[in-house]
Amino acid sequence: MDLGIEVDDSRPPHVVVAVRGEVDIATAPKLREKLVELASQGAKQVVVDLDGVEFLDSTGLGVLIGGMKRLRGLDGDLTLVCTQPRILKVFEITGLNRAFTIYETVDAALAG
Amino acid sequence: MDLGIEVDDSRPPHVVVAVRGEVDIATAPKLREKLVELASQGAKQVVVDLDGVEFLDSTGLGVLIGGMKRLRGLDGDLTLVCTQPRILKVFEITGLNRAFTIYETVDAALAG
Amino acid sequence: MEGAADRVLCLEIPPRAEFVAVARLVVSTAAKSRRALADDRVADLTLALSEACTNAIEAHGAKEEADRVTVRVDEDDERLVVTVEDRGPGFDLMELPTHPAVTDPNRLNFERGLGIPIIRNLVDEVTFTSDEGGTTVTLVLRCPPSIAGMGPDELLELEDVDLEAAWDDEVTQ
Amino acid sequence: MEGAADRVLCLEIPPRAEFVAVARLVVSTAAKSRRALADDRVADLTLALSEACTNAIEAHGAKEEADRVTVRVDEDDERLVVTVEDRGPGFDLMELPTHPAVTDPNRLNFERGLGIPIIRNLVDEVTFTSDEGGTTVTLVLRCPPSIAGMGPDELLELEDVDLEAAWDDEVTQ
Ligand SMILES: Nc1ncnc2c1ncn2[C@@H]1O[C@H](COP(=O)(O)OP(=O)(O)O)[C@@H](O)[C@H]1O
Ligand SMILES: Nc1ncnc2c1ncn2[C@@H]1O[C@H](COP(=O)(O)OP(=O)(O)O)[C@@H](O)[C@H]1O
Repeated sequence: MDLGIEVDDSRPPHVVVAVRGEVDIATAPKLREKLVELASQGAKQVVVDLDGVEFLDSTGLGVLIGGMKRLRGLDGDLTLVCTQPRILKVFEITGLNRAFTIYETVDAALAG
Repeated sequence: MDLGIEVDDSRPPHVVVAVRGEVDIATAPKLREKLVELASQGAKQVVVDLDGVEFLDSTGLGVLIGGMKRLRGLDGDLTLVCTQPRILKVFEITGLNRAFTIYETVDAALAG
Repeated sequence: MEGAADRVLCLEIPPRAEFVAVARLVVSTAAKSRRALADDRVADLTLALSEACTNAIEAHGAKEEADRVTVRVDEDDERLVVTVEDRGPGFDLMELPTHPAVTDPNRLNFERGLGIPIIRNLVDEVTFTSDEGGTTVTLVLRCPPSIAGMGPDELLELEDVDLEAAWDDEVTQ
Repeated sequence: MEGAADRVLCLEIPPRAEFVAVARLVVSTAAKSRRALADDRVADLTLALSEACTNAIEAHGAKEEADRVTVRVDEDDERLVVTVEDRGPGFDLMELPTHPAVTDPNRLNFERGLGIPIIRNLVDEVTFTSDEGGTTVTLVLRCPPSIAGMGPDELLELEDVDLEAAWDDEVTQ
């Protein structure tokens, strides 16, 4: 049950964080640490790619909300890439699909 | 916990059966059925590629023994491809590494 | 759960984060094996269970309590019932803070409080029973009876591995 | 298991093939979370457990019994102890058929009888207790005490998600 996190900072000002695996109470701290690290290194536009995520619950949502809040406070933003119906559903039932900008591809997120 | 089975019969007289996932009491029947089907279709030299297997227990060993026995009875053989120490250990502690021919690559199995 | 329900399965885990994934696998395997459920409904139940387990484990952390959290799956003809029981400090559902709407920018100051709304949305019924001795959350999924005509014995027989017989019967040359 | 052993975890499953994988995940997660064990030893224990569970489930099939199979994990300072208990017909370890050596071509006529030798090879101790009421298999792994200084509470606290605090403390610009 390990969470895979890959960071691609080759396309500034964006940093793409691709997440793989299950995001829950056991693994969300790892994602949070990565977002904290990126924000403290000065990253502004962070794109979190959730298409490799098999499971996401409210703990994961909390980490994403925290990341978005922090980056917006630094004049940046955190946007998402997600096409999986199961994961999109978690955003929809919490209404968070209206708080986050959710793209269908990484390219769209980089362009948007 | 699904067992992935891919059959490649493009290199006669060999048929390569690539197995992915966990082979246990729940999934071994699926592998057995595939080997039964291949034998009844006339396959003689069956190479079972275990390098995608994450777990194998005595039920899986039983299916492989059964397959080898049957194919040898038809003047064929069942050989294995396996390099993973965890899976090789199961053959070693049962002594079955001496009953099976185990190759390091599919190419070696096709040549051998 | 009252009435003629049968125990499918029981899991007692330490209140530790890494066991939530275990509970998910246990419950989703039980649901799939016992009921003819669409994958989506199994996923809904699994997410609701994950939220309930997470809360149970967090409750133990707050109370510094090393007791077990118990997850049970029961069923009857109409329902699959998942129960999560903890020995945490309990809470009052009526006293939970209400958060700003998600469209309100202030909502982003709250990263918590999403679990129970998610649970309510995903299962057909949810009951919280809580006092200082702990909390029991009961998740109910209404669904057709157990997989038709297949009791545990019959299913097992189908999957039983009689290798000799299989080879001898099925392969004829 | 006698002595001052602590229950880590308990799982009761129906005697169905698909639950063996569940039992493996439960036991390997428990072993990793409680003891400082090399990956290889966790894998050894998991394989031994899988063999014992498979036998337990097959035993129920033979007896057409819908009772639960129970998997428990206990620990003390020196040992991790995994117990698999079934309500099958029982068996006599002394009466098991002996198979030809694996190098003997006749060995290939036997596809079974590999589970118990595998168990014996992988764990430090194994005990079988069996009568007509069922069988209990006890697997013992000798290993260093629980992860040093980390009780369940302390571990949980490390992993507890206090999102607000984390962001406010750690990010300074
Ligand atoms: N099992 C429980 N034991 C004690 N308190 C609980 C339990 N479940 C929920 N709560 C309380 O209800 C609050 C809201 O829960 P929830 O909606 O799941 O959001 P979150 O867990 O993210 O705060 C929790 O913060 C906690 O105070
Ligand atoms: N829990 C059990 N209940 C009843 N019989 C058992 C049990 N475990 C093992 N046995 C008996 O011992 C035999 C040998 O077991 P094992 O070495 O695991 O090989 P296999 O299960 O492949 O036959 C089984 O075939 C069965 O007859």
